[in-house]
This record gives sequence, structure tokens and C-alpha cells, in this order.
Amino acid sequence: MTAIIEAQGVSKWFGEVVAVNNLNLSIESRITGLLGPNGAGKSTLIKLALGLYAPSRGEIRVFGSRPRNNNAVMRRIGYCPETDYFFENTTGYEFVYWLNRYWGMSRRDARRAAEAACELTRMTERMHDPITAYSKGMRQRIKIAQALASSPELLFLDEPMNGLDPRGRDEMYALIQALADAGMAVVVSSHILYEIERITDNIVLMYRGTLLAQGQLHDIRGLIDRHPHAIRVESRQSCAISKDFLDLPDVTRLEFEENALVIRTREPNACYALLNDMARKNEGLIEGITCSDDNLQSVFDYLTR
Amino acid sequence: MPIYTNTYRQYDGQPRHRFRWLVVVEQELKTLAKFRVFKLLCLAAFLHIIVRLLQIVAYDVLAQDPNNPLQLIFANLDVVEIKASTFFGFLYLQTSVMFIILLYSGAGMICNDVRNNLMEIYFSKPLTWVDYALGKIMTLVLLGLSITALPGVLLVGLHNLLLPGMETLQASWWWPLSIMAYSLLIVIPAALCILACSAQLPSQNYATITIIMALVADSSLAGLLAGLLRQRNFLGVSFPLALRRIGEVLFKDTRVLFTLSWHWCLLFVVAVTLFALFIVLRKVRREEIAQ
Amino acid sequence: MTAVIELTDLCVSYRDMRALDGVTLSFGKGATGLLGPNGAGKSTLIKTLLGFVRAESGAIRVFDLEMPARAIDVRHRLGYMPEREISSPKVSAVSFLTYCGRIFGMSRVDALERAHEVLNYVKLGDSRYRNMETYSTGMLQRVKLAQAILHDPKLLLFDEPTNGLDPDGRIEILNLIQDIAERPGVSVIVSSHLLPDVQHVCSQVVMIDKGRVVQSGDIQALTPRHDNHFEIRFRDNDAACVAALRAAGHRCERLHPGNTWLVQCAGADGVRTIFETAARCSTQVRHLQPARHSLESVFLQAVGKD
Amino acid sequence: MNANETMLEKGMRTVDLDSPQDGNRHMTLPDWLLQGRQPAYRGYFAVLQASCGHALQTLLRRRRLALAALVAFLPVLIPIALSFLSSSRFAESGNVVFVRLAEDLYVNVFTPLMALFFAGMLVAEDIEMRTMTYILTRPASRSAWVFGRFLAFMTVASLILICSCALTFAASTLHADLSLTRTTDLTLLIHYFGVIVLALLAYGAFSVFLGAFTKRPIVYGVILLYGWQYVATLVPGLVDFFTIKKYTDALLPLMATQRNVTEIHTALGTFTREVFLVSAGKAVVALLLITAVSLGATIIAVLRREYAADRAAGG
Repeated sequence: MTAIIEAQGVSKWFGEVVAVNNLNLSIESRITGLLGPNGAGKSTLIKLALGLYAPSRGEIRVFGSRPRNNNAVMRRIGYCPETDYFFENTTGYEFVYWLNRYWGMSRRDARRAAEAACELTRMTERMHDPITAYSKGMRQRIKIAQALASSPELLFLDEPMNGLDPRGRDEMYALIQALADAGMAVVVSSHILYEIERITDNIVLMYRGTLLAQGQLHDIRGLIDRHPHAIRVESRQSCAISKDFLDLPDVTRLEFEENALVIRTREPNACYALLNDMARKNEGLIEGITCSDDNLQSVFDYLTR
Repeated sequence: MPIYTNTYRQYDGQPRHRFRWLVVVEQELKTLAKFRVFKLLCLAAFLHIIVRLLQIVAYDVLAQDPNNPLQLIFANLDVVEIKASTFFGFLYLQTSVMFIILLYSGAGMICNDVRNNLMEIYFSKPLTWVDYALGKIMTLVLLGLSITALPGVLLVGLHNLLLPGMETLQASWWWPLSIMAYSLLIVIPAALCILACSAQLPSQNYATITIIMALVADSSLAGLLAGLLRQRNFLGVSFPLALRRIGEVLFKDTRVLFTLSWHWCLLFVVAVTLFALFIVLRKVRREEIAQ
Repeated sequence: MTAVIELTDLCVSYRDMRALDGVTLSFGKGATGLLGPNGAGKSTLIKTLLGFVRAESGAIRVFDLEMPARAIDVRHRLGYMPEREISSPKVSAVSFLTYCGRIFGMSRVDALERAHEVLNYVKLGDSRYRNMETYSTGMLQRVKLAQAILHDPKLLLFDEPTNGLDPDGRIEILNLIQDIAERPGVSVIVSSHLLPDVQHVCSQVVMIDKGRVVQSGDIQALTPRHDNHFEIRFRDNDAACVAALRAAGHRCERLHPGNTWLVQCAGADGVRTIFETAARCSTQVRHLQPARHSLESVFLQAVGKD
Repeated sequence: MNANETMLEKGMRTVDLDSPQDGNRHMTLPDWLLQGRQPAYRGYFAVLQASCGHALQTLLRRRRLALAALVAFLPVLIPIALSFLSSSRFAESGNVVFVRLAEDLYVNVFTPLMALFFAGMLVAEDIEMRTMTYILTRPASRSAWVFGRFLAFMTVASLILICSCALTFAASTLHADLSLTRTTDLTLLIHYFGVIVLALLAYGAFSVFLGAFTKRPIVYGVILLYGWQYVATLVPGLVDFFTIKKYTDALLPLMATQRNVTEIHTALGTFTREVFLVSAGKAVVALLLITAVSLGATIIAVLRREYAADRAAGG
């Protein structure tokens, strides 16, 4: 797959505040999750890719050319910003319609595309109401509608799940998945891990303006496999279990909690094997096995620490 | 060794309820002081005060001293002479600077709080809408007075210090009163009108342009009516000139622009002021309680 | 124990839209979650409690005070963290909080001292001296939380407190709220559409949809453990394991995303069968946890969707 | 996160096994969203049209427009009132009434006012309301966008002023010495139309530039257009060449030529000041130049500035 977005040594600072620092990155044409805590520089990166900001240093290329004030690039991009701002006194339909016109569509195309986009986001019923009367979910959908109306090749969604209720989020997941299946490249930024986990395992991790890691989620997990794991075993007989683990060479630490045992190990495989053995032999001995170190959260925690 | 928990303590102080608007005033002034343009505008107002100060010194010290070589020049210059209308002139010139300063600081005062979603926070505290509105109004009023009435009265005081004697006092005892009255007359309507616009319009820029629009339209209308009807009393339609008319009476100025009774002018000014006050209060009340 | 808030048959309308429709509720001490989709009426309820929105009919009593009439007295003992993003150009967090304290009625010294204290508490570091316009969403959220607890109120209303926060920030804010809720004599109402948030902080929950209360009660009671339901993750070879389990009559469903499976063991068989199956397929069980009804499913049931 | 939280509690959902993909509710996309189905891109002119159309719609929907129109149409009443009030006492010359209104009010007061009122917020509004990000992410030529907005402003502002001016002219014919049918009078009217339009161009473009360049275009506009222009005409020397009023004055048919020497009353006394006149041709060139330079600067500002960076209002 070819890289759609390529950043080489991109830095961006506002006054004395560094938003993005020396970023080298290439994003390919599928769903990419842009992940990082607040203030990590996700929005700045998106705005750099959109050409809303000029990089203070370095170069960012989208579809092979610089995006800033570049209409050829903009024609292929859709953007759904994080903030909730709209033209004053407009209805949802008009909002999409005028943005279509600004896109350079003819009146007829703009009208048709606006209607189609509203239908896609299931806004047809309410599209002639003023935006001020919309709920958070509807505002989000109308923002998506304006981004999709020109059927872009690359779609940026800045925190699209923010403030949506579970149903709204489900719809958003489905839409993003469907768009990606249709061949659209989607860049989704989020700070909530399981949201990204739910759509893609192709992630870009950012922290304090720097790139922490990029790649498949399990690649990144493999990267940190040497990092000690903490396996939590729930059992009423944690003392009995612990004895066997004392003999394992790579166990670094055993912690006892109420009805639970936490095993810290450098060799998770052997521990799991032992646990599985025990469980097979004694029904009811082990009530639960959880490892807080094998999800995205832990990847993130590990890398940012 | 005692271990202290890292949490916030229980608050057991007794909240005070009086003069809560003063807190609003204080905060607004502190914030304004951080704007460079605001400081520049204040500097402009200050420069004018300095000029007047020099004028008083020139007249009271140099022009009275027969041994001074400059005495002849200053004694014969009409403009330098300190009389009641000198302070009228000072306030009249200061009005435009005051207005610009109030416009700069007041146009965003209410609408920015609304836009930045701060109203909910303020009103979730036991702050009444009266306190809030009063705080905003008083900020502008105090700001305005501090560059009109305050220096005016101080300058009169200085004049009396430099030229001590019964004569000066007799001539000038009513000056501070006039200065106070006129300053209040120019500051309060300006402050309220600006805040009314700020309350009614979505952003400070719209507030500014609306008030300018109203002012310009009003003034030019008055000028044209007066010019074309050959009846100078129509100048009273202009808000600034109506104020000026009252000022002429207050300072017993002889250079009368038009002869319309000052009662009408005062009525006009008071009506506009009350209308603006009504708008400000209504809006702030609605911010506290929707519907 | 008396209820802190009592609502009787509360109706609120915005023009022609009915936002709250006959809500009868009472909130006691401790933390209560207010759960519902966007536009369900959560914010309206909170604003009605604050006196920002006037009720069409019904009675509100907060701290045994008649609400719209005694609003000022109620606000003395109440803290509110609004949903909408705030900003205050050219003002630092310390200055803003001092201001909030002073409009509450504290003396200057008290306000400044408490401002620093609560900023420490919400862990807003040295950036407290910076202008608030340079703050990130998370920092602004902390400022909002700080101003709500500044005057040590007995009733706290949090409207979507974790909106727009990253995981760490979210946990921190939730932990802070939990900590606040555990202070003696404090009642906390947390409105959220994020179910894990409510689960994290609250013991009680009230579910609202379309302006009506659809479900309320104890969270533990609402989310019982499934019998013989387990969340399982294998090291690898999922397909074979699942096929084998299904062949043995167990129900397997995949949890999205990732490779976690919800397994319902048939009959009296316990976990052991699962481990045995895994061993037969030469893999390991790496994750095992008794499944619990999520608040989400309870909610969806209550609302009657899906 | 709480270690005991189950996956279900974290918000994960079970999925239907029959679903082909990883389980999100399946969604079929309409044809137009598929690749290569982008609508036709109409380019520069379409954007200009859109920008103009949108700005017109926004302007026309505002209550502000009514306020501006109300103010602009007030002068129409003056000649009418005049004819009722004073015809018995003294005969007004309709010509003088109209010329005074046109010069003192329309050209010198209303054009800068309308410029600030409408043009000052043309670009500033999108920056302030933070809708600029939407526009800047369209493949829209920035110059087309600015020109479109400016065109909308010119249409609305000149329509208001020209209609109002024409009505004032008609009302002035109630007096003697001015007629709706006489060619010289009509030429005069058309002359004023021209001056108004040219003044609007220059003032408008300058205001647009202020809006794109500063956060408080109106305050600066008031200081410059009313404060500075007034001061510059008082100060002896050539500083008044740096005002727009100088050139609009030069275009006025009657009064301007009589004003090569002005008396200035100041606190220090009255003195005379020689005014260097500009020829009408040069004035037109100067006004057009101001327009072009201001619009150019606006476009450069839009191209170069990063409007998406602003967070708080009123900073």
C-alpha cells in the first residue's frame, strides 16, 4: 500500500508552546487510529495534514504534494473537526449545501450531494431545522455529512466519538468501517483506547507532540513483550497457587490481594501454561485470569512512561 | 510523625454577601490591564491630563510671577487662563478618549462571558444577577470616572494649591461639583449603552459596530437637521451634543452652541440611559434563568 | 436518612419540546449516576436543580428548601461542573479560581489559599499560572472541577465530567469525583452517557430517556453476573477452540473488537472444560473472567432498543 | 482502569456470528460515495459565485441589515420634512439640500460606516465564529473566496446607499432648483452614485483587510476611519494623503473645489491650512489602488495566517 500522508521532521510550535515535535510518519490508505492523550498533538497533526497550519520545520506531504493552500489536495480530502462551530442561522442542509458550493460544485450537484449526504447520515428528517436546535449527536452527524458530501478519498475525523451516546457511537463505527471497506482512507483521532481498538488495529501513538509508535497493534505489543507482564489470578486459594510459581525462573514478584494473586513475570507463556494446567486439574480453583498488560491501554502506558 | 492527607480542606469560613459586585469590578480591571492596546489607550488619556497639568502650572506659577521672562507670554495667552470652561474643555476632549476606552473594554464584557460559557459557572455560585450586572456597569463607570472626574477634581485642587487665597476658592468652589456631575453624565450613559450592545449582540465586534452606527447616524442626523432647517436647536437630537449642552450649563460656558433648554437634553440623556439599563438587566436576568 | 434532592412530578418544556416529563425522583447521599443518551434530558434536569431552568409544574426541594424561591441559599451549598467547554482569555487558572471563590463570598486570602489547594487536589501543576487560553481540554476540565469543589459544597452536580478526556485524564477525574463522593455528607450527581464512567464512580444510577425516568436503582443489583458466562481469550488458534467448544454444546459469541469471546457453558460444566478444550487445541487460556451484565445492556433493555 | 472491569463493562458488545465482518452493524454505502464518483469541480468562478451567494444570504438574514438600512434611509426624510416645515419661511434650494446630504452624509459618513458595518465582519466573522476551518479545507481558491465576499458586500452596500441616495434626490425635488427630468441634475445624481461606489470600494476593501488582519477590526476601523482621517485633515502638511477621504473629496463635483484653504479651529487658536488638491483622475486611480492593495493584502493574510489556531473568543 502506498503512503497517503508523509511527514518528515515536522515540527509545529505556537509561540513557545510546542504542539508537534520532529514527527516522521507515513500513513497508508486504510483506517488509521491517531491515539494519544489530550494535548498530544493529534489535532495539530491533522491540521498540518490539512494545510491549515504551515509546519514550523520539516515537510508534510499528502497525496505526494504539500497540502497548504493546495486545492488539488483539498479536493480529495474530507474533514470533520472536533469543535462545534457552524455558520450562524443556518439549517443543517444549508450548511452542507454551502460547503459543497465552496467545494466548487454546481448548484445542482451541491443540492444533490447535500441531500445524499444527509440521507447517508440519517439526517433527512431534521435537515431543514436550524443547527442550534440539534442535539450533540445530530451536530456530529451533520459535520460528517459535510465531510462526506464530496466523496473524498481521504477522510479526517477529529474525535468523532466525543460526546456521543452508545448508539451514536455504534453508528459511527459502522460508518467508518463501511467507508474503509469502500476504499476510503480514514484517519480517526481519539483518546479513548477501546474506541480505536474497535475500528482498527492500525494505530499511530502520539504523546506530547512526539510520535511514540506506529504500526499494527499486535506488532507494537510484540515490541514490548520483553516488558514484564502482570497476570492477575482470581482464586480463593491464592496461597496454594503461589507455591508453584515460586519455582518458575522468570517470575519476578508475587503480590497477594484479597482472593487474588498478581504474578509479575518476564516469561508470560510459561506462567500461562502453568495456570492452564492447574485449572484443568482442579475445577473451581481458578476463577479468573486477567492481564492488564495486553491491551492497548498498557501499550500506551508502557510507551508513555 | 503526623501524616497529612493530600486533599482539600473543609471550608468553614463565613461567606460575605455585601459588595460582591466589587469583586467583579476588580477582576475585570485586572484582566483589562493585560491588554496592550488598553494600556496604550489609557496612556493617551493620561497624556491629555499631563498637558492640562502643565497648563495649570504655566498659568498659576509662570504667569503670576512678574520676574519670570515667560510671564508676558502666558499672561496674555487666552488659552492658558484657568477658568471653569477650561475644565469643560478638558472633559469634552477627554470624552472621546474615554469613549474609545470604554468601547474597547466594554464591548466584549457580557458577550464574551456568554460565548466562553462562563455564565453557568458564575451563576452556579451564590452570585445574583444584580451583583453581576452591577459589577460590569461599575467597572466601566469607575474606569470612565478615573480618567474624567478624578483628574478633573485633582487638577482643581492643584489649582487651589498653587494659587492659594480666598479669591481662587470663591471662584472655583463649584468647579469640582460641576466636574463630577458632568463626568457622571458622560460616563454612565456611555457605559450602559456599550453594555447594552454587548448584552444584545453575539460578539464584541458586532457590539462595537452597532454602537458606532447608532452614534454616527444620530450625530449626522442632528447636524443635517440643524443645517437644513436653519434651526440650531435640532443639534440637541445628537446625543453627544445634548450632553455638551448640559455641560455648557453646568460650567456656565458662554460659547453656547445652541439654546435648546437643557431640561430637554437631560430628559433625552436620561431616557436613553434608562433604556440601556433595562436592556442590560433583562439580558443578564435571562442568562441566569432561561425562558 | 433524608433525601438531599426531592423531585415530584417535574415537567420542563422548551418552547414546544418537552424536555422533562413527570420526573419523580429523590437523590440521597453518595454518588448517583444520571444516565441517558444525548438529548434525553440529563442536562435539563441538572439545570433545573440549579434554578437556571424554571419548571413548568412539579416541586423541587433541595436540602429541604423550595427550589426556585431559595435558589441563592441552595447555591451556597452546591457546586456545579458544566458540560460546555469554558475559556477565559488572559486569565490564569489561579486567578480564575480566586475570582470564583470571591464571587462565592470568600475573603481574598481565603480564596487564594483555597484556589491553590483545590488546584493541587485536581493536579493542575505549574500550568496554573498560564493563561487559560493555552490550556488543553483536559486542563480546562480540571479547572471546571476545581471551581465546583472550591467552596466545599455538600451537593455536587457534574454534567458530562469526562467529555473529551484521554484515558488517563478520565480515570484521574473519575477518581477525584469518587474521592469527593466519599467525603462525609457529600452528595454527588454525575450525568454521563459513558456507562463505564457511571459504573466507576456511582453506586446508584438513574436512567433517563426522552425526559422520563426509565430505570433506577443500585448498580450492583442492575448488573448481576451471568451464570456460567465467561469472557475468554486464547493465546492463538481461536477458530479451533471455538469450534470445539461449540461442538460440545457451549455457546460462543465474539466480543467486538479483538479476540475476546463470550462463552456460555452448557449444563453444569464449569471453567474446567474450557481449559481442557484449550489444552486439546494446544493453546492457552490467557484471559478468563466471569461476565457481568453491562450497564449498557441494562440501559438498552430499559430504553427498549435492540 | 479498574482491574475488575470486564470487557462488557468497558463497552464492548457481542456480535452476531453470521455477520461477515468483525461485527459492526453492516452498512451499505450509496453509489456516490464509491471511489472516483466525485462531483465535477467547477473551479474558480463557481467558488466566487458560492462565496458571494453565501455572504449575500447571511447578510440578508441578519437583523443587522434592517438596522443598517434604517439608518441609511433616514436622510430621505430630511428633504420631505424640510418641505413641510420650512417652505413657508424660506425657500430651500433642492440642489443645495441634495448636495449637502450627498456629500456630508452619504460620501463622508455612510460609506465608511457601511464599510465597517458589513465589510469589517466579512472575513472576521468566519474567524471569530471559527467556521474558517471549513472554508479553508475546501478546494476553494482563497482569492475567489475573498472576491466573492467582497462582491456580496458591494452589492448590498451600494444597493442600499444608491437606492437611499436616489430616493433622497427624488425627495429633494420637492424643493425648487432640482428636477427629476433635467439632464444636469441627473448627471449630478449619477456622479454621486459613482463617488459612492468608488468610496465603498476603497473603504470596504480596507475594512475587509482590517477584519482579516486584526481581532478587533471595528475598534481599529473606528480609530482609523473616524479618528485618524479627522486628525490628518487638521494637521498641516501632507499627511492627509494617507487618508481615503482625501480622494473621495476630490471626486465631489461642487464643494471640494472650494476647499483649497481651510480654517481650522483648535484649542490654540484658529489658523489656516492650505489643502493640496488631487485631480479627479488621480483620485480615481488612488481609490482603485487602495482597493486593490487592500484586497491583495487580505488574500495574502488569508493564505498565510493560521486562523484555526485561535481558541478563546475575545483574546
